[in-house]
Amino acid sequence: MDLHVPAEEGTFREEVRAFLAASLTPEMREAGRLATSVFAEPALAMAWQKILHQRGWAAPHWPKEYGGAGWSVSQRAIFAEELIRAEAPPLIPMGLLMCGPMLIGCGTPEQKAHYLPRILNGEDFWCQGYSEPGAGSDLASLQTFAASDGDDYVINGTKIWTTYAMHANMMFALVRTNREVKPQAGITFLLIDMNTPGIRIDPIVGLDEIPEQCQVFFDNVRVPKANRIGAENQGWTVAKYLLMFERGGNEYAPALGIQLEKVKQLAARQSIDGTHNLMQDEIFRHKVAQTEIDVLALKFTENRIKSALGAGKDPGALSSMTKILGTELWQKITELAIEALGTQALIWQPEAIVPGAGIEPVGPEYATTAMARYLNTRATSIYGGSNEVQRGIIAKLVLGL
Amino acid sequence: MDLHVPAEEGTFREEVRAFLAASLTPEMREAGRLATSVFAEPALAMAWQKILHQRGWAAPHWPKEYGGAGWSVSQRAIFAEELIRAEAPPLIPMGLLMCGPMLIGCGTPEQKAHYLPRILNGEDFWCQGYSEPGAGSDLASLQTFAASDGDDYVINGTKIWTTYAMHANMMFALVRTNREVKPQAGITFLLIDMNTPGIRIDPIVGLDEIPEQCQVFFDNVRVPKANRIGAENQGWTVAKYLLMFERGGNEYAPALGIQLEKVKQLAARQSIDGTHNLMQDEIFRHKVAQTEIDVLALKFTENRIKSALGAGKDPGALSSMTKILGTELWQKITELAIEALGTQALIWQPEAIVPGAGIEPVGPEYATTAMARYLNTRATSIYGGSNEVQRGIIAKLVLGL
Amino acid sequence: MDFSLNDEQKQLSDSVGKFVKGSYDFEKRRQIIKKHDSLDPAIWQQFAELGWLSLPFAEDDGGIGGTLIDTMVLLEECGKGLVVEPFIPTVVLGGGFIRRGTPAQKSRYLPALMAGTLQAAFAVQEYEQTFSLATTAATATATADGDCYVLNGHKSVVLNGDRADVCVVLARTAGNPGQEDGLTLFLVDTDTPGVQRTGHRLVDNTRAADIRFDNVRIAHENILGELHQGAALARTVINEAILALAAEATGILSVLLYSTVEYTKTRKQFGVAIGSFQVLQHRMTNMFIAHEQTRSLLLCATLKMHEGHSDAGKAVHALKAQLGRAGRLLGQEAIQLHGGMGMTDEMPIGHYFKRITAIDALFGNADQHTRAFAA
Amino acid sequence: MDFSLNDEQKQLSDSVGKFVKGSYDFEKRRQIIKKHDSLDPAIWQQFAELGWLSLPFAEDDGGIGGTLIDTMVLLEECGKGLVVEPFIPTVVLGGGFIRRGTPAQKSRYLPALMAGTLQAAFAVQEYEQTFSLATTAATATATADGDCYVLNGHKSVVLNGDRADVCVVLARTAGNPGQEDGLTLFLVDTDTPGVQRTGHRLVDNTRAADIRFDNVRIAHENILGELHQGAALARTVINEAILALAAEATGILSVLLYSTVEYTKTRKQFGVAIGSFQVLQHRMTNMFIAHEQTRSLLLCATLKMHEGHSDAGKAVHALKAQLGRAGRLLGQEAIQLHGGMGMTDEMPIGHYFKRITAIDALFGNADQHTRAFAA
Repeated sequence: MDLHVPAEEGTFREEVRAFLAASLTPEMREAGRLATSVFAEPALAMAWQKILHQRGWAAPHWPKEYGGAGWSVSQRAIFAEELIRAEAPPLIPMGLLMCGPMLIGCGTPEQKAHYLPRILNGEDFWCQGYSEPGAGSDLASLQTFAASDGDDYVINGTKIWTTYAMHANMMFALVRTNREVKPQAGITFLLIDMNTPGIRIDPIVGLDEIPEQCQVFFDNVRVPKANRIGAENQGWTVAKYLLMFERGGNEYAPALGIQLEKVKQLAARQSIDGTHNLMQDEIFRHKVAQTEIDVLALKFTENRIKSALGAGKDPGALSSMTKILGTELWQKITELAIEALGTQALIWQPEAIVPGAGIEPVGPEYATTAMARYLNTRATSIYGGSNEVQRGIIAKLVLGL
Repeated sequence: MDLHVPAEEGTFREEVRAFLAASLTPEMREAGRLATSVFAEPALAMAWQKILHQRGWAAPHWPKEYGGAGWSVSQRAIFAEELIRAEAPPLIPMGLLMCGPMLIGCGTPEQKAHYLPRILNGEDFWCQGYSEPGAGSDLASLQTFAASDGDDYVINGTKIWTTYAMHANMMFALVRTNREVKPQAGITFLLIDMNTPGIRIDPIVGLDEIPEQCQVFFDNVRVPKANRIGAENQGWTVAKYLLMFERGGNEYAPALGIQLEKVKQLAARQSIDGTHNLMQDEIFRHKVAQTEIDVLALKFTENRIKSALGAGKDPGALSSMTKILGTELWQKITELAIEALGTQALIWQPEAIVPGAGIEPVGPEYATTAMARYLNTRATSIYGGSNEVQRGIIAKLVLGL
Repeated sequence: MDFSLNDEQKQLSDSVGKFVKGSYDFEKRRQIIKKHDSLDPAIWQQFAELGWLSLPFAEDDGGIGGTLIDTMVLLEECGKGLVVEPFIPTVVLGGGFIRRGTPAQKSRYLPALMAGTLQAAFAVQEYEQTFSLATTAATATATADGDCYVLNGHKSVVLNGDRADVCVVLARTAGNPGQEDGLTLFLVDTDTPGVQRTGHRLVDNTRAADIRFDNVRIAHENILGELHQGAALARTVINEAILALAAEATGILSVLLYSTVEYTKTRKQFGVAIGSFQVLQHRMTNMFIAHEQTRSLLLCATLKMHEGHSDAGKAVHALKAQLGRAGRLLGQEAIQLHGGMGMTDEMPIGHYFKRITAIDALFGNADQHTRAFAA
Repeated sequence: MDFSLNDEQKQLSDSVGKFVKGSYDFEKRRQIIKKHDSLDPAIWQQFAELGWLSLPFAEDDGGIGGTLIDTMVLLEECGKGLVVEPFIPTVVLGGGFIRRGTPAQKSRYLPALMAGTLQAAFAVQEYEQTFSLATTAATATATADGDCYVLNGHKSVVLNGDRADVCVVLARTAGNPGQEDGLTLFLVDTDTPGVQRTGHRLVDNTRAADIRFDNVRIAHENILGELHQGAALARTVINEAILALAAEATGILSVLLYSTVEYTKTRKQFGVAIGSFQVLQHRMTNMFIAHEQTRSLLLCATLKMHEGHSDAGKAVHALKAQLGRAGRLLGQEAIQLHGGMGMTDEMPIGHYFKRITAIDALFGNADQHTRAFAA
C-alpha cells in the first residue's frame, strides 16, 4: 500500500491553476456558479470547451492518439478538482464523455476520423436517445423501430428525457431492429442527424421550470446504415461498453467535497441567536460532519476503484456503489443547503440565475441557486440507471442473490 | 372530537395506585425491574397474578361474565400505565392475553368452563405452539401432523420458539390435519396437555444466555379430539381471530414512554466533561427528543385505534402499523440506553439480574439490564409476524398493492 | 376520547372537499398561478361567501366562531387541492393577530378581511437568520415628542406581503438582538410612506415580499397587544399558523402517498406494474406510517391547543418536527417512485413536493422544533 | 496511490487467515470462552511463536518492526474468526505505551510480553462518564518526601484487567476534572499493594476488570512519558487501538454481511429462498455499501497514521464514527435477516453482533467521534 503523492503532481496542479486563472472568463465562471444541474448554460459551456480544446485539454481521458492528454489517473483527478474549484462551467458530457469513448471503442476508422475531431472542437452537439416513455429503468423494452430499407433505416417512435435535444445536431440512439427475439438481442446502435426530416422535438419543463429535457418524435426518419455502430442487433453490447466506461470514469467525491464546503460557508452566515451562526449549532454541524465523513469514505472508495483500474483490474460493481453513494450524498448536500438557508431558500427567481441576465436577486446571491439544485438533484437517483436498478445490480452481481 | 378526560378516571387511577402500593412485594418489583424481555421470572409473575386474581384484576380486558373487570377502554389504559410505573412484573401472556380470549371467542361452553378459571387462577401455565423450523414468517407452511385415530389425534412433528415450554402444562397449537388442500385450509387448532407421553422439550439458549425459548418434539403424541377448538381444518380461522384480538389489544406507547424516561434518568447520571451530563449534550438530547416525538405520535395513533374500537369500527391494518412502530421504537430506546451507558453497558453479569440472587453487580445497578434488553428487543421485530410481514400486510390490505 | 369529526365538522370537510374537486382542479390551479398571480379574485370571493374567511372569528366580531378544529378541517382539504390562495397569511396570521387587538383595530380591519376585500401579512423573518423571534433586528423607536414610533428594518419572505393591505410587523422597541423581551407588534398599512415592497414568487408558487421599512411613522393606536411584550402573542399566533400549515400538509401528504400508490399500480417496467416490486411496497408502507403518525400529532396538537393544555406548545413542536421529517420522506419518495415523470412541471406531484418542502422551512424547521421540544 | 497489499502483507494475511480457519473454528472458540476464561494459553503461545505478539515492536527492542498496516492486516483476519484473545489490550494498548517508554521500562516488560508470558492493560475509563480523558478523576499525588506517587481511584471496564500483570493507568497529577493538562500515565504492576481487582465478563465474551487503586505507591521510574503531559501520548496510543479495533471490526462486518447473504440463499419461506426477496436484497446491498465505506475509511486512517499526516487524527475520528454507524446497521440487519436463529447463542452470528456492538462503545462512540471530527 502506498498513499504517497509524488512531488510532480504539485507542479501539475500549479500549471492547471495558472491556466484556469488566465482562461476562464467572468461570464464562464458565472455560468459555472449558477449551474443548478450537471448541465451548464450550453453556449458558455461550448465556448469554454473551445478554449480547453486549444490547450488540448477538452478530453484528457481520451487516448492520446485521439486527442487525449496522456495524463495519469491522479493528474486527471487533480484537473477535475481544479475545474470545480475554479467554478468552470461543466462541459456538456454527451459528446466528450459518452459518444467519444463509445466511438473510440466501437466505431469504424471512418466513423472515428469523422466524428471525434468534431466532438473535440464542438462542431457537433450530441444528445442521447435511450429512454422511451415505456422504457426507463427497463431500457431493454424500448420500442422505437428502425426498419431496414436498402441502404437506410426508417425510424418511427419516440425518445424521452433527451437532454438538450433542441441544441443538438446529432443523436446517438438505441433502436429496435428485431421484434422477434429477446429484447436485448434486437437492438441496434445508430447515429442520427437531428436535421433529418421527420424529427420533432418537444421540450419538457422540469421542476426547476427549465426545459432541459425533451421528448423526440420520429416519423419515418431515414438514417443511412453507414451511421450504425457495430453490427445490426448488437446495439446492447455497444451500450453496455459505454455504460462500463461511463461508470468507471465517474468521480463524485471531489465535487461533493467542494459543494459541502460551500454549504458550510453559507451556514456560517446564518445567525441563530444574534451571537452564534448555524455552523456553531451542534445539530447542524453534526449533520454536516456525518455527510463529510461519508464523502471522505467515498473519496477513498473512488481511490480504490482508480487503484484497481490502474492495476488493470475490473472494479466491477463498485461503480454501481459509487453511483448510489455519489448521487445520494449529492442530494443530501443540496438538502443541507436549503435547510441552512431556511425561508431564504424558498425565494424563487429562475430569471435571476440565467448567466448574464444581470437581474438583482431578492435576498443574498448565494441563496438563489440552492432550491433549484435541491429540486434538480432529485433526478440523479432516477437517471443513468435508477438507484433501485443499481442496488439490484449489486445484489445480483456482487452478492449473488 | 373530544380529548376530555372525565374526572372519575382520576379517582380510578388513585384506586389502582393504592392497590399496587399495598400489594406488590419488593421481590415482585425487583422481578419487574430486572425483566429484560416481555417475560418476567415465571414464579414471581405467577405469584403476582394470583394477587391480582383475588382482586378480580388478572384479566381486566376479558368480558365481565368470564372474570373481566368491566372497565372502559381508558380505565384499562390507566391500569396498564400504572402497572408499568409501579414496576410490576409483566404477567405471562400466553394464557391471559392469548389462549383466554381465543377460548372466549371460539371455545365450546365446556372448554370455556374448564379452562378459563384455570387460566385466571394460574393453575394452568400455557405455551404457544405455532412456529416450526421451516415455518416462521410463513406460518401456513407448518408441517406438524395430527393424524385422526378414533377419538384422538396422533401428533408427530416439532414446534420452535415456544416460550417457557419447560414451565407449561398446556399448549395451544396449530397442527396440520390435511396435506392435500391449500396450506391454510388443512390446519387445526388443538389444546395439548404437555404431560402427554411422547413430548420432548429442548431449551434454546438466547443471545442473553437465558433459555427462554424451546423447541418441542412430538413423537406419536395422542390428543383427544375434545381438545380441538373449532372444526377440523378450520384452525387458521381461530388463529386469525386470536391474532386480530391480540393486535387490537396491544398498546406500546405507555411502556415506551416510561422506558424512555428511565433512559433520560440514566443519561443524566453520565458526566460528559466533568461539568455537564449526557442529557445536556445536544446530540444525545436531540436523539432522545426525536424518539419521544415518535412515541407521542404512536400514543395518539393508539388512541385513534382505541377510539375506532370504541365506536365499533375495525382499526384494520393500523394494528400492523403499531406493531412495527412499537417494536422499532422499543429497539431504539434500548439502543439509546446502551449508548448512554457507554462501556458500562458492556459489563455482562446475567447472574446479577436473577431476581432474589442478591449478587452485587459490577458498576451501577441501573446498568445491569441495559445490554440484555438491547439484545432481547432485537427479537421483537422478528416474532409475532416479522416486521417485513407486517409491512407486506399494510402494502396489500391498506394500499392495495 | 373521540377522534371522529362531529356533524358540523364533517359538513365543512365535505363542502371544502367538493369545492376543491369541483372548482379547483390542477388545470385551474395552473391558470391561477400563471394569470392571476397566485390569487384568483373570484375564488377568493367564493371563500368569503362560503364563510371560510370568517371561520375563526368570534360571532361578536361578525365571524362564525369556529374552532381550531374547524380550521384544521378546512385546511386539510385545501392541502389536498394545493390551494395557493393566501388563507394562512391573511386569515390565520393577519386575522389571528387582529382578532386579539383592540375593538378599534378589529372594527377597522376584520369586516373587510372577512368580506374578502382586505389582504394581510405578518412580517417577522429577516435575512441571514434562522427562524427566531429573539434575533429580530428591525427597530421601532418612539419619537422625541412621544407622538408615534418610527420603524426601520428589512423583512424577508413576508408571506402574501406583496398584496397585503395591512402588515403585522414585529420590531424591537427595547433590549438587544438575542432577547425576546422588548419586542412589539405593529399594525402597518402598506401604503404608509416609507414601506418599500419587492414582491416575488416562492418555490411553491405562493407569493411573498421583501419589505424595507424606512423611517415609517406608526401611531400608538397601531400597537398590537402590549408594548415590549409582543413575543408571547407572536408565539401564540405562530402556533396557530403551524397547526394550519400542518393541517394543509397532512392533506398534501395524503396526496403524495396515494398518488404514488396509484401511479405505481399503472406504471409498468419489466413487464409488470412497478407497485408489485416488494422494495417499493415497503417504502410506500413507510410513507403510509409517516403520514399516519403526522396525522396523530396533528390531532394531538390541535386538541391540546383547543383545550388550552399546558403542554400544547410542546405538542406543536412535536408536530412541526414530525411534519418536517415526514414531508421530507414522503416528498422525496413520491418523486423517486414517479421516476422521470415526477421531475416534470406538468405532473401535479412535483408541485405537492415543492409545497411540502416550503412548509418545513416556515416558522422553524424540524431540527429547531425538535430542539424546542426537548427544552 | 496503491491499495493492494504487498507480498509480505499478503503473506501475513494468508497465514493469519489459515490459522483462524484451521485452529480457531466456532466450536474451538466456544470452548475457549467456557473453559479457558476467554484466553487459551496454547493459542496465545502460538501467537507468540508466529511472531504476532512481536509484530508492532521495533527490531531494536527485539520486535519484528511491523507497521500499522501489518497490524491492520493481522486484526482483520482475527476479526473474521472472532478471536477473543486480548491482542489489543496487551499488544496494541499495553505494548503501544511501553514501547514508547524508557529503555528500562521497555526491557522490563517487552521481552515477556512478546514471549507471551506477560499480559497488559490500560486503565482509563471511570464510572458514570462518557469516554473522555479530561474527566479523569483518579489522582496520583506526590508524597511529602517526593519519593513516589500515591494513586487513588476507581477504573471501570479495564479490558483484560483481570489477568493483566501490568496496567497503564491514567491519573490526575495536577489540574481539575475537565482539563486534559495535568494527566500522567503510570505503569502499575497489578500485584502492587492496594490494587483491588474484580474480574468480569463483557457481553462480547472478552474479559475486563473493575479496579480500585487504594493508596497505591508508585515509584518515579514508573511514570510513562512526561509528568502532567500524559493525555497526548494516551491519545496517540488510543488512536492506534482504534485502528486495530476498526481492522478487527472490518473483518467482523464482512462476516456479518456474507454470512447473512449465504443464510438468505438457503433459508426458505413461502416456497423460495428469502434471499430472492427484493426488500432483503436491497437491504443487504446497503449492508455491502456500509461495509465497503468502512473499509475505505480504514485504509484512509491507516495510511494517514502510517505516514504521520497532519489530519491523521481527523481520519481516525471519521473511521470510528463510520464504524459505529456501519456496525449498528450490519449487526442489526444480520440478526433480523437471520430471524429467530439469529437470536440464539448457538449460531455464530449473534456473537459477531455482540462484538461489533462492544466496539462502538470502546474509546468513544460514533456520536462522540463525529463531533470530534467536526471540531
